[in-house]
Amino acid sequence: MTSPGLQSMFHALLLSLVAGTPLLMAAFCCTPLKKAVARLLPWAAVPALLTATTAPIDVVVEVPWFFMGGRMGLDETGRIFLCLSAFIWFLASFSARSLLKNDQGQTHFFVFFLTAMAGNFGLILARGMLGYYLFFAVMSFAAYGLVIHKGTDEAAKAGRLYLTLVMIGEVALFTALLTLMHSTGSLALEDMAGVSYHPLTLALLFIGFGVKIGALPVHGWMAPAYQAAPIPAAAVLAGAMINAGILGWLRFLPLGQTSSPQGGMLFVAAGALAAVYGVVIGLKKKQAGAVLACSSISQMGLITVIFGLGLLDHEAGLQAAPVLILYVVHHSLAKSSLFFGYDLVERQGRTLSRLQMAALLLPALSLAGLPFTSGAIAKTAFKGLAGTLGGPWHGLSAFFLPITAMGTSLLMFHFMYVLRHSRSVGHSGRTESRIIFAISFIAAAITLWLWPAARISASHSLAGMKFLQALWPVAGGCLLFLVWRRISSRTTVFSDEQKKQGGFDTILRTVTRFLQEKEKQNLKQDGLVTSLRKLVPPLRRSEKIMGRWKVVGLSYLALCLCLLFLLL
Amino acid sequence: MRRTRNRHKRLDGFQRLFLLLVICLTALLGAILCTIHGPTPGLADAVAQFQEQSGVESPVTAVLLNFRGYDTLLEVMVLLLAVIGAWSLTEAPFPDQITEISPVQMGAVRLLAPVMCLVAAYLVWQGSHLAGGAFQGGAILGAAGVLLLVSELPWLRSTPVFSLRIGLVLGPLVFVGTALFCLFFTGDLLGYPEGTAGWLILLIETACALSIGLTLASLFAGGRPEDEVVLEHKPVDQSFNGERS
Amino acid sequence: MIFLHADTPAWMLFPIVLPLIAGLLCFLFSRRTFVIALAAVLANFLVVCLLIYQLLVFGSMRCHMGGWQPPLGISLRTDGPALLMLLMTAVTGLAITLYARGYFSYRIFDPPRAGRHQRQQRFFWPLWMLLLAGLNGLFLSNDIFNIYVTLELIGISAASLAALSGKPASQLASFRYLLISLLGSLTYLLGIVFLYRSCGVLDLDLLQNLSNNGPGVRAALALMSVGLLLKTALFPLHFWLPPAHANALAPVSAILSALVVKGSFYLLFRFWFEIFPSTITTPALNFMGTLGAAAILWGAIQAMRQHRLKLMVAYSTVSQLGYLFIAFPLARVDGSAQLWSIVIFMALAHSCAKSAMFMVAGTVFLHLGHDRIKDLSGVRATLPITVFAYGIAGVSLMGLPPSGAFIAKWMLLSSSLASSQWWWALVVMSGSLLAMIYVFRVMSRFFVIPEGVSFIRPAPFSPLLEWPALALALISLFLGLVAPWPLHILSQGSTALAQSFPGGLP
Amino acid sequence: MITTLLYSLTGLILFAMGLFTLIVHSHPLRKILAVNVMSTGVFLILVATAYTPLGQGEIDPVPHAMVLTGIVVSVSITALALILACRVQETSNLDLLEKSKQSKARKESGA
Amino acid sequence: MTWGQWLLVSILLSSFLPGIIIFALPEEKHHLRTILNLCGSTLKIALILIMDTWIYLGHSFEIRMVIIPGVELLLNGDPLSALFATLSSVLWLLTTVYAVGYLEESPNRSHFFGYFSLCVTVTIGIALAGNLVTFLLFYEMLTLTTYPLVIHRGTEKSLRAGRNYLIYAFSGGAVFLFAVVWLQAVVGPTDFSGAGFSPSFVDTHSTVLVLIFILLIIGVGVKAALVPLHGWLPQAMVAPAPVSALLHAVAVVKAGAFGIIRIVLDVYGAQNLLLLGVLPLLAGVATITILYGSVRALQQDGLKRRLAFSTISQVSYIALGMSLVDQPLALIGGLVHLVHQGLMKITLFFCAGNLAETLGIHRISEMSGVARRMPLTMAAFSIGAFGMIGIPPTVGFVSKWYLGLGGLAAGNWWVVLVLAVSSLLNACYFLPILTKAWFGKQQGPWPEELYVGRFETRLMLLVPPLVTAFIVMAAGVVANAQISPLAWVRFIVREYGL
Repeated sequence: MTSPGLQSMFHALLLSLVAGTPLLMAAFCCTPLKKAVARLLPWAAVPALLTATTAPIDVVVEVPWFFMGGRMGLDETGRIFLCLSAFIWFLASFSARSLLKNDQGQTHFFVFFLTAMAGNFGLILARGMLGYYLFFAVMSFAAYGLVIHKGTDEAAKAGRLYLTLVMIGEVALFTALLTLMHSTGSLALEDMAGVSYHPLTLALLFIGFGVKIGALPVHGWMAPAYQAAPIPAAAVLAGAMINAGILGWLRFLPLGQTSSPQGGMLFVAAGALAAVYGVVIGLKKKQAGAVLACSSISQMGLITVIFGLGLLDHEAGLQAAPVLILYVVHHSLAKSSLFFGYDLVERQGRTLSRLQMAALLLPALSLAGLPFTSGAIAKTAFKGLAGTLGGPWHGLSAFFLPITAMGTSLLMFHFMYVLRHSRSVGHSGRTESRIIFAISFIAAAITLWLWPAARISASHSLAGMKFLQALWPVAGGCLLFLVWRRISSRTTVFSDEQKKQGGFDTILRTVTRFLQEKEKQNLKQDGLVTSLRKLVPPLRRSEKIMGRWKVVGLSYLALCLCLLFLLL
Repeated sequence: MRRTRNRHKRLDGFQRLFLLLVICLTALLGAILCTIHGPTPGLADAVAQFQEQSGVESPVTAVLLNFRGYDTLLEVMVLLLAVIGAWSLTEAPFPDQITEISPVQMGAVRLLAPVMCLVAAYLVWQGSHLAGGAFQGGAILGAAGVLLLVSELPWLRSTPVFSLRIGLVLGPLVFVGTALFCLFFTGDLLGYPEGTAGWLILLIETACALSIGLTLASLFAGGRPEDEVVLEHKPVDQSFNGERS
Repeated sequence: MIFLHADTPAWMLFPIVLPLIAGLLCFLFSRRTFVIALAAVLANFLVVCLLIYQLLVFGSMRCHMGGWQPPLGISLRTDGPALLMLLMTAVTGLAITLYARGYFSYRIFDPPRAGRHQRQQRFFWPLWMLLLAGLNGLFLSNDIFNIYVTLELIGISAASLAALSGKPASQLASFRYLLISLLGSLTYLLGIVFLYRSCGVLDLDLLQNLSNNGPGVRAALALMSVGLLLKTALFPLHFWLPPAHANALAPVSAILSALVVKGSFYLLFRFWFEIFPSTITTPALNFMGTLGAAAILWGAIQAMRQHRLKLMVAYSTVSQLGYLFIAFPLARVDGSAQLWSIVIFMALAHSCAKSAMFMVAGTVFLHLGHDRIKDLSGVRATLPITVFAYGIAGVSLMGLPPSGAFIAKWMLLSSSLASSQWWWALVVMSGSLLAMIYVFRVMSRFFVIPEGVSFIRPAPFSPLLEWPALALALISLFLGLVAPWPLHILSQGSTALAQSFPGGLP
Repeated sequence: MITTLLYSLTGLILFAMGLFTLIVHSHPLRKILAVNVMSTGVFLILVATAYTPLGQGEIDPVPHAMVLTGIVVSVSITALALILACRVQETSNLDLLEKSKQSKARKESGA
Repeated sequence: MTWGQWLLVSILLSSFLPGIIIFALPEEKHHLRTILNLCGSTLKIALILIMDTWIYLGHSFEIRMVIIPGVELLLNGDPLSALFATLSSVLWLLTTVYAVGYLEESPNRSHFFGYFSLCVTVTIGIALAGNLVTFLLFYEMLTLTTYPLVIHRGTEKSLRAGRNYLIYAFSGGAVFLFAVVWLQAVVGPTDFSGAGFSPSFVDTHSTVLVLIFILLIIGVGVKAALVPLHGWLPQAMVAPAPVSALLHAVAVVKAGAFGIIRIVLDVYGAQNLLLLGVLPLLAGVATITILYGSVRALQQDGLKRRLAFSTISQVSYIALGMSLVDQPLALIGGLVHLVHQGLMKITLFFCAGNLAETLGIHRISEMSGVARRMPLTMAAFSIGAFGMIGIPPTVGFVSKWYLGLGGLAAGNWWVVLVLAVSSLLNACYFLPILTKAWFGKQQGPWPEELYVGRFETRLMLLVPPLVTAFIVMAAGVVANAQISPLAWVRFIVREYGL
């Protein structure tokens, strides 16, 4: 009889360890044990990896006392996300450890790093609304420490922007959760199924999680933040934390169980716009991190489109969900691999060797859907989805996807170009960096091919026509890039993007400064008291007059007469 | 001088207003006074009824010292208070040198003072059946004292302060003492035991007359005797004496 | 031979006779005056306690002077209000006596002015004892002319006391005070004439029973009221009070503010609501209320702008007296019982608080040599008990709970709101607020830490200078908590009152 | 009856005169005198009250006693007030009392 | 007297007696004073916990003392008073420890601690007050006992602040008194019964009752710093940090908020208020205050001033919750915020005090990089600030969550909007402080480095904020547990039958 209890206890322990380990380690950073923590950093992600691979699915552990009713558990989606995130965090930890070996603010960084990690793992395991929100917030705010770590002006500015948008996202999310809770009356994520969403709730959810993935109106933080953060941090931002946004959508708007045509349209429109916009602004960036960020915006736009399609109706939802996950896995691995490559460049202190260049090109073009890459598989799946929806959505696959693929390849070539021309100083830990890059490269290259769920799409992507269809946008992108380079070598494109970046930020500061000026003026005035002071001399005079005998006599007489009259 | 006087006669606006109000008030009160008629019984009958038991024949004295003796007790206190107040305020003005007194004045004083004392005694005695009594007698005594003071006769001044104080306090003290004595015997303050009323009243009247005379004279002197306040600590400077300047 | 038993009415003579004799003795002997006075005050206190016991057990009593029944004789009587006033006088008087001892002995050791201070002490005691006798006589008296005599007794001794400090300003003020008090007495006497003409009796009980409300009685009431108002210093006639109270010696100020003005007010109130209730009219009540309201505001505003502590406290008296009059217009609704409790409570609380405050002012004056409000800094460190007493007395003046004044204000407010005369309530509230301002204007100065002085050791002060003030302040503060007792006393012995508390008090 | 009234009204008028002087004139001595006049007025009315035509021509002694008491009181206060006025005049110039031209002029004329 | 009444009395005496003794103690005996203080506060917590237990078990405590008909002193231990009393006593202990550290070597300490103890006695009195009269009594005494603390520094500036504080507080008190008397004249005794007066009065006296309600809210709103009655609070910042902590978290502002709760729940009762239709008014005032306070906070450079305006804004959450009194969820949010706001704000003020006392930092512009010098303090500060913004898992989130749910349940979308906007504004004025402190670079030497030692500051200054910060975090994390503020508030709401 005790065995189920024991089992569930063990289960709960395991699940708690996933987020608990990094959190505990973060706590230990504040103690003299910080050296040990620094050494053990990569192992923080190991429980998560273990859990993701071994823990049973769909067992929900209730922790009623925890934060208004905690629930945690692992489902299929969660397992994939956890696996993916843990892997990327694991790699990034190694990278960070070696990168920051001699850094002054090492401990600082690790605290935030570990906390963000805990948040990221925790939210994947969360099975309650508030739990998700809690870990999401923890992750978001901890990531601020990563963004700002370098301490440069750019980092500060990026951090401010990031924080502002995170805050907006948090508030939007908070509001959305309130409305959800109000309409469902339950905190469990399972109960989201079949809810009819208020459009406002949808919009709030879009914004709330959209901040994390750089959805269009709230994307501004991504480029500066990716650029400003140390590269391992950027890698997890782009590879792991970004997925929290997608997972959020999946959790709160479970595909296949809910539908909202209007919402779907909103998501599709915003995603499509972002997919193009990301490329356009990406081409203006001259820093590798920023370019990758814009690529993320663009790629996430595509994922948003997939999600939007899934929201259109239940059928579509059921089909879209696997595609979405496929795409997410593909993007994360590819993007992190790119970042680790970028890291390698930075650390080598010189340009890449050909081999390295080629290796880096693979994940880059994988994003554009180059045949034989995971990108091709993902894109095929996407097209398949669009195809099944039929009608107007068919045009999407025929027209829109190639265009974005072309754009992405253009952007990726631009990335390679920027990477080649970037000046780097060189850091320690080249060997580690190489190994990490290699691992990530391999992961990006083969995961989808080995993944059972992607098998159909994988085989489809190898079909002849598909092959060609996937190839021409890449080629087109390459051509376009060459043409564009020609033109832009004469006219400097990198003009005044700095100013625009801080636009929102500037407004905020101006308003604050204006308010503070007013406050200073307020403080100077002390009107009431001075005006009351003026009353004193007349009062004194009148009291003196009151004391004169004749006034006394008059009042005496008046009093006599009055009382006489009144009493008679 | 004439002009100023004229100016004084003219009333300014305030005074006119004031005059008007005063006239109004007087008229009003007068009118009310006129309306109060009808039987105003007063207490004449009551007094007459108990005259027998009061121990004196004069109704006024009966009221003063028997029926409303308590009032009189307090009134004596008021007089004493006036002296204490006067003494607390200032020292009696003391001329620097004794001026010569004309022999006529001296002679008159020598003649008048004993006579006045005699008259006072008579008035006190007479108080029991006719108009008169302690106050009248005291007033005469006081006048005698004033006469002596004006004549700069030294005896009043050279009287030891303590005996002067005894003289001042004697009347009130006897009055209070008698009252308490009566309280002890009859249970009423100033409730004279049967048959003793006349004598006790006379005792009170005599003592009071003495004190009242002394009081009036002291008030006339305008302040305390020089050595009234005995310094326990000698002042460093003369601000005590300089107070009057 | 008569022995005094617990139920003998003659006990009520002692509060008058004892101080009287003490006053005579104090005048007669120049040494040990304090001992005499203290003995008298203590005995007075004990007798008053006994009288209260008597009242509670045997009810209201009459004591006929010389055994002559009214209308011929004078009678004294004890009832709830009178005994409470007596108690107030006894308690405050005891504290003031002790304080005065400390005050004079401190001053006498001040060599340059020792002579003056010795004189002040020499005459303070007899004057104070006679004043006490007069006050007790006033509260107990049941004869309208006898009241006149006691008023004079009080007036003369008070004026003499006010002039005692010897400063020109105080003498001037005292002169004015004397004249005003004389004018008041004469007006009162004129009223008596009218009354005697109309009714032919002087005893209050008889007058009450006659319930004559002819024009003569009305005029008499008006005249007597004006006379008493002059002595009470109600608003337009208040001008003499601040200088007289502020320039007197501190114990004297305490006596004048705490006790003397209460005497005439007590009479006024008694005449209006007990003796001649059939003559009073609503407009007249409202008129009195209006004057009271004006006094509250005017006094408080003037107090706010004063530069000297004692003047501030004196103006505060002007303001506080207004509260007593605001109760008048509420008589229409509540009857006199509620009214009595309001004014008696207010008077009790005020007299304790105000005498405490004047004592504080005196102590501060002795300590610093001045009482300019803006230079009072640092006193907190040197005279902590005094400052504490000031604060508590201030609380009571402001009518904050649980002070007795709060209970009074509460009753005022509830009466005025229950009778929908909310404007009186507004005045009361604003009066409290203004009181807050003037009380704390000084308080904050006490708290200022003077430049460059980090810590000052308390001055070696006589405890008699500090503790009586604190004791009185505490009494005024906790009066509210023991409110049932005074109310119980108040409800005894007066028929009008007994009717208004049909079930008795819990 | 008429006599009583006559006396009474006279007393009232005396009272009024005294009152007027007390308020209008500022010299302390005048004030003291004015108060004395006032009290005389009151006593006059009181004495007039003692005459009771209905009481078989008897004179009510109580008002007499009252007047007597009143007189004594008035004497005491007058004395005290005079001494006080002297003190005030000694210690401070009369200006303190009231700063009206009248009083100055009066002082001059008095001197 | 029963043991329960003795318990109530001894709860009051456990701080009153130490206070009185401290007044009498000579200035130099600081050890004895500290021991007295700590013993008193520990004892008080113990007693209050005993009371809490019994209340939870359904026991009720009451002392009644009739002064005059209509004026009764009534001490009453019900769940709501237990909530406030527990909060105050726990925070008092911490504040005492903090104050001992803060005022080391400064003059007039016996005075300070004397009033300090009295102040807490009075606060507990407010908590235990069983009717409006008793509440008024302690409410006015609170002003008196805090005033010496506000002007404790004795400077001109503090005097001015004290004067304004008094004027505001006593005006409020006067209005309150007026309203209480009036209310009693209309509906009779005003015991905190849990249901309010009989609804029949609503039919007969509706206008008057509305007016009285407004007056009552004005009366307590002064202390609760509702706009436009908030003017005193930012000025009172001149007081020493423990006093600010006391004003903002333990006593004064809380007393005002608690008064609002009492008036709404116990004096009027939800049902009557709905009938009278005055709740939107309260909601409007609360909303304006929340937003206004936040905007003004944004304007401040002085750290404590910013915190003060933040208090103004935060305390109105309680009023907001009360304005939705018919919604149990909103009620929970409002009530629990009473505790939560106290915890968060006291943490912030402790930290601000530490900065001022250790490094002489008074302005936000001076805070650049201060977290490297004082990491623990700033960590505590950050937790407090996150709580204010409402970031999970701090307690601030819990309050906002329930408030928002209550608002939605009442069909009031704007409540959520207000919460959202206020959260954003809170973030706007707190996050820059945090980023500056943690990630900014130290610019030049600290204004006035007063303490250099083994820890970042004196231990007695360091421990209290850490403890409160821990509670801020922990009370949020275990919000759903058996013992947490939230649980107790749910118990209260159950008791009120909602």
